[in-house]
Amino acid sequence: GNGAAGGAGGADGEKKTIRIAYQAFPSGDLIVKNQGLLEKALPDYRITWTKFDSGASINTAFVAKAVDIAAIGSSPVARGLSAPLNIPYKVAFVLDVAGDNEALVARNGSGVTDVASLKGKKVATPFASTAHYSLLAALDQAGVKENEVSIVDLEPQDIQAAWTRGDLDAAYTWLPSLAEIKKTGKVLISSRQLATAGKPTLDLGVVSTAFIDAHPEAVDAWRKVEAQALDIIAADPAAASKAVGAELNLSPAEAQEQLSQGVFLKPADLATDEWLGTEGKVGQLAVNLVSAAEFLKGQQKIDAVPALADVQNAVYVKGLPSVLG
Amino acid sequence: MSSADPARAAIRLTDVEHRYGDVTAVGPIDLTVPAGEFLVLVGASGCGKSTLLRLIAGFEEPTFGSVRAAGEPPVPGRGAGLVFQQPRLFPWRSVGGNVALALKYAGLPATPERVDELLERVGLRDVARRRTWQISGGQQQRVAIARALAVENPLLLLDEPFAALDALTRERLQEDLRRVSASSNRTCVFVTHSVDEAVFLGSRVVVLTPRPGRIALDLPIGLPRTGLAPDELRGRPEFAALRAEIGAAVRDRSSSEVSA
Amino acid sequence: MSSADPARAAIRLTDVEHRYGDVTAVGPIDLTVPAGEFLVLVGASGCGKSTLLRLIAGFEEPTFGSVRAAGEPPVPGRGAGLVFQQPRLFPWRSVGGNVALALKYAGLPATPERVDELLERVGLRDVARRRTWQISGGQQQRVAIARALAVENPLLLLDEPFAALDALTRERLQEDLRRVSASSNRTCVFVTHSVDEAVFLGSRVVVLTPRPGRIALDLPIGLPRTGLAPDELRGRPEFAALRAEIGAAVRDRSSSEVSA
Amino acid sequence: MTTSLSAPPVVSTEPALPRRSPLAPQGGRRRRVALRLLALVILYGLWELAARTTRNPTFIPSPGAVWHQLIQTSTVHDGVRGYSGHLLIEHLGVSLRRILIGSAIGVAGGLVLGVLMGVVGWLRVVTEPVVTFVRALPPLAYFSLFIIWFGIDETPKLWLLSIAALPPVAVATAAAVQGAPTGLVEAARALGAGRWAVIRDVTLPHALPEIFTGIRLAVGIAYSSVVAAETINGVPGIGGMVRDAQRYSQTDVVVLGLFAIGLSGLLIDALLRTAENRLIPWRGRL
Amino acid sequence: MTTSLSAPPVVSTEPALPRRSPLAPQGGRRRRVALRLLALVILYGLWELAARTTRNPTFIPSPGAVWHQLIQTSTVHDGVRGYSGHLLIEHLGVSLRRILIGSAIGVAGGLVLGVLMGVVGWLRVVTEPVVTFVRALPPLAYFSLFIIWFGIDETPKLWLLSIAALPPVAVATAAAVQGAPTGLVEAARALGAGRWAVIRDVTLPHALPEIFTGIRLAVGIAYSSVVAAETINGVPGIGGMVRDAQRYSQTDVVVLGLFAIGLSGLLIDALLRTAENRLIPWRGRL
Ligand SMILES: Nc1ncnc2c1ncn2[C@@H]1O[C@H](COP(=O)(O)OP(=O)(O)OP(=O)(O)O)[C@@H](O)[C@H]1O
Ligand SMILES: Nc1ncnc2c1ncn2[C@@H]1O[C@H](COP(=O)(O)OP(=O)(O)OP(=O)(O)O)[C@@H](O)[C@H]1O
Ligand SMILES: [Mg+2]
Ligand SMILES: [Mg+2]
Repeated sequence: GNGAAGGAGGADGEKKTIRIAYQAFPSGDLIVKNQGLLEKALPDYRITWTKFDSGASINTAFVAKAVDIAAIGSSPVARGLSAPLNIPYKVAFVLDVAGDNEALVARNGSGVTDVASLKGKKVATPFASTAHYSLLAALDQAGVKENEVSIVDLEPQDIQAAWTRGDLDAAYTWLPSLAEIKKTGKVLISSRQLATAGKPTLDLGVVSTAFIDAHPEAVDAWRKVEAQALDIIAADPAAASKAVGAELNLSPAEAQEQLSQGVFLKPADLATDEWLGTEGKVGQLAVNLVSAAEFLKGQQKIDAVPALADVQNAVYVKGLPSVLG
Repeated sequence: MSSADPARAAIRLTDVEHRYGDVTAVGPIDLTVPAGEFLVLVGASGCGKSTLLRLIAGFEEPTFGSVRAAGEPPVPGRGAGLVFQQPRLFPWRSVGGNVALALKYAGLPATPERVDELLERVGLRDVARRRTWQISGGQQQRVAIARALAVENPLLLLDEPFAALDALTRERLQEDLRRVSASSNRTCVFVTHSVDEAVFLGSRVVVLTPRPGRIALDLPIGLPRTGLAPDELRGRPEFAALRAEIGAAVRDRSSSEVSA
Repeated sequence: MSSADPARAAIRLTDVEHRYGDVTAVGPIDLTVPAGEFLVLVGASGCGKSTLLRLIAGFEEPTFGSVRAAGEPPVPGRGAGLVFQQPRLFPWRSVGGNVALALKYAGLPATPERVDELLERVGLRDVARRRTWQISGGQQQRVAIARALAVENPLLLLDEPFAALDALTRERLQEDLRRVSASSNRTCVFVTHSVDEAVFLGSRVVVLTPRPGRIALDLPIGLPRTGLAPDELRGRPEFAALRAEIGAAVRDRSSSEVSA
Repeated sequence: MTTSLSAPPVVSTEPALPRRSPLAPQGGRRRRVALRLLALVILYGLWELAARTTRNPTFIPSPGAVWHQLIQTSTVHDGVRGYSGHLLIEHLGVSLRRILIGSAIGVAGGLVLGVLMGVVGWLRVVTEPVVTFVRALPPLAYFSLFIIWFGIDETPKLWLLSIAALPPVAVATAAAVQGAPTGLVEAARALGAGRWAVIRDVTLPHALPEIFTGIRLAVGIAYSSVVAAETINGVPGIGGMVRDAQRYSQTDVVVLGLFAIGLSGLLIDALLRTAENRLIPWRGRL
Repeated sequence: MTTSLSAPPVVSTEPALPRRSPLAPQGGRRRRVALRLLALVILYGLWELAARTTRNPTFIPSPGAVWHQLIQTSTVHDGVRGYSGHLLIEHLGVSLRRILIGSAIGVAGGLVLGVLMGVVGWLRVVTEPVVTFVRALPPLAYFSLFIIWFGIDETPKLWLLSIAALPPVAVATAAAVQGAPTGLVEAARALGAGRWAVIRDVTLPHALPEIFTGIRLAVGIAYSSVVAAETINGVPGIGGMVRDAQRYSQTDVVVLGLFAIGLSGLLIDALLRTAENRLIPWRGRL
């Protein structure tokens, strides 16, 4: 195939290339793209941005050796690191942590008041997404068995449609459909709460191992601009929402609203033990990914849970924390 | 124009001309066929005989002039049966099924007996269950005739129906047709290239000029319609004379070898 | 069996019988046609004339017996031209295009002049650019003849080619065909229902019995092939005698009105 | 002068020559089966080879892995029933039901629409652009509307499949009806057939081969739309199963699902072809 | 006895009767345009009504909103170029290119395959089940395989569209080729045509109407597959645009995209129909 022919990072082309996969969720990644931060930082590189609409397809693209760096949810990363995929990539950045922008909402009039009362009700979520993971975690937390609820696979926009008709009792989804259904529903639990309870869902930046080996300096530059984007979100919300809005075809105000509901770490936090950790000690993120893999194994979606050591090996902490500053 | 006509003619063509694009096929022609007449049309290949039949049957509108059948503008399938020059059998129906369909359209019961009877009449036995391509060319043409005979219309138009038949079969069918027309007072218009057939069958023979077909000769046949055996009829001296006259008219093309 | 044959016959049928399913259409028949002969086949509708031509052309395999054309099992399109009973024109080509196609298959230059010449020969002028459904039935048949004449095969098979033609056109084409066969030493097999035509054209006439077609009469025609004008020929007393003999054989069906 | 009037039919001593028609399929049933088996074996060999050389089960799962998944998804093991709580056969059954109902509605609708479009002038003028417009629309784009209108259960799936199946039949029927042979239409009218009798007895029989082509295409398209239809609440359902497996990169299950879909599609098509051959003995005889 | 040999052609005083053929489309160009305009106005009215009664722009956006989006996506405003950085016309252009290339490949392949399947007996025995199998497979299910094999750029999209476009042409062609009229095939062979000459001069011309139906269906299917093909790396592209808009419930953009797809599909189909009418003057004359 022609896509894979470029090899990892086009190591010996006359102009080195970086192929970045991004997704349409509000994050610093979009600011990096919109403001051309990486292009400025690496003028010698040809950088291509490709939009994907699911972690699964990004995993496929990695398998096809068609991308080098990607923005991807923690759930697909756990899959990618497990057998049978065993994708050779490493987690090098935490783009955001799901907060109030992903939540479980019960429809007014459904009689559902808390997670436990979902028994026998119809709950929708996009399967194989972070929201799916969070929903099952929330049910588990409340002591509800998975087969006691009827879980329906729907894309976010379809959740909104079915919701309006009254076909659903509850749904675990994200913005913007979350905002719509919240108008006629009650939030039972959000990903922010689950994160504090030890079941965080994250959007990660991953880099293929081959690319790390070939262009470590480019990875450093990329991490730097991503950190810079996090700073912009924190320090200059207006600029951040303008950039994100332009990428998502939203007005700055809408973008601002969406950004405000996510959790964006400070660059310095990334290198703490709670997340990536440091060169000496890989952080809790690895444990979190293993637990996500265990969950998938329970769902019979992967063959085996990877060893913690292997997952720690797949967290790229070289140069942390200094490289972010 | 024809409602005031006392003797409502079976067919009345007034100044009829028909063109296909810039090809004038027939006309101008004036022709009145009283009810009960057996009109035979003779003329060179391509002179417009089929076109004339199609005009009378209502399948074509005349470019100029007017065509009336029983005083009305003709409508296909109403009041006139037509045997086309090609058999035009429906391949998705068996031979018998083709005849049955005609009976159905005529509102008659389409029983196998009735179908067999009609097929028998055109000399076809035991072919009712064959497919249409499993019979010979002449047999196909006879099925088409049987189909048209199924419907008992006051007007019967036949376009070279016996062209693919051997002498014996042909004579049998000629006699049958002669009997039918004489007994049921139907009007027939019959196209043929055989002058012998024209004289034998017709109560009137019209010879057309080459394209554009106009009337070159309009000849009443004075021979008795009933009573005589076919061979007797053919033996009559008038028969030979009429044959000669018509034959000469058909052969005389010098008159109008002009193209329209 | 035929390679040892000294006088390689143009056509040799040995004990040929042909069945369609359980319908025996022809046979058994033994027939040898020497090169250069003009054989006319006559017989009742449905007696198997077309089947016989198809066997000779190689479109059918005999159920029993063997068919040889120029000593070989016949292969369609090789060595034999065939005019089918139906015109079978290609509607996606103009009239001229149909003739041009035949020239192309024969490996001849398909120039408009050559096409027009062939059409002219069958009495069709100015129709080369028409579509095949824009000409009359008789004209279609003549295009099919022109198409077959384009290819100069040693063997020419014609299935009722003049059935839809008026007397004058028919006579012209008859004369043309007679001239062609006499001058080029082609072998012709010609099917017709007209006894007059059979005697005029044939150097030999074979009358078939009704189905299954067997040889009822095999008559050499002793009339001179060249030198005489058509009318003179028709005026000869032998002509009338031959006509009568063949006519009688065609009409005599009592012999084998059994079904196979 | 009769040459061989009473000669008995003698069986030719020469071997019967094979028919030389270049268009006739050669060989009999045995030969056909043998050819297909051979092709199957070759395909299997290629697959095995490809699986072994790539050595990446997400790229090309080995036949063994797919076979293993067939066993897994068809049995209750470790207390888990098949895949996503349903056996393979259940997934397939549910989807087949949807496909059959959807195609049936689509084919019926397409037939009616096609005949009307082919026959009624003003209707064609209006409906044809609408049909062309609609058949260009991607189901994935308008599927959300169906949810709004029909909910998330069977109805929107059946609608999607029907709408996918309708155009081939409608377009093929309309085209075939417009191409009805003038000669035979006139023949029927000359016999006194009315407008609808002509349609019933000439136009439709003549269009039958093309209609069958349309139907076969329609069923195929309904099949290939089953994953799209089952993006919504699609479990149980073979499309839902494939989708799920895809998202977890379980390529062996995906391939298994593809086989289940393809093979059942093959079966239905074979039935349709048999019906076609029965109903259209006159093919090629017009 | 000649009745009216030299009478000049007289124009009938009666008004020319309309042709009574029930199958002829009535009325001329003006009438057709008027009918279509009427239908358009009615459809527009229905839409406006539906939009006003539901009052939910995410379900049914008003015509005004869609019009507004047309302006927005076709211009550079606030420094943003169209939608997702590309003007509507660019999205459409990119997709049209894909559709046209994909359909062209699919149609060409389908033609070759169809003719071979219709003509070569043993090839049909082997290929037909394969084609039937493949056309039952849902593109959404095997698209990820394409990504793995062909990467994420144009190639997998073109493959998807080609494979979607191939079956209608292949199936229609094979069916039509098998139905070639025996009489005309024999006529060609009697004139000395070889096997391929028969195919070129009889089989294919005869199959042309059905092939055209197949092509029209193929292009329609390629169109309706554009969203599926553009799920990955689909921007610029009208399918990618629609999908993006869908995720953010920008229903007005979705509807705009649907219009762009449907209308350009209508245009291409009109071109195909014109070509068809030109190339097949003998329709109905067999
Ligand atoms: N659709 C058409 N377009 C142009 N010319 C046509 C069309 N149909 C027929 N013609 C021409 O009109 C003339 C009359 O045709 P018609 O079929 O009526 O002849 P005909 O007398 O029946 O001939 P035949 O005895 O050969 O059947 C012919 O010269 C023919 O070429
Ligand atoms: N495919 C078939 N299946 C069964 N019977 C057939 C088939 N084709 C022809 N026949 C029968 O075989 C006999 C011979 O047919 P053939 O066409 O050779 O007759 P023919 O002598 O040419 O007749 P015509 O003068 O009417 O053209 C006929 O009785 C016909 O019904
Ligand atoms: Mg005629
Ligand atoms: Mg015959």
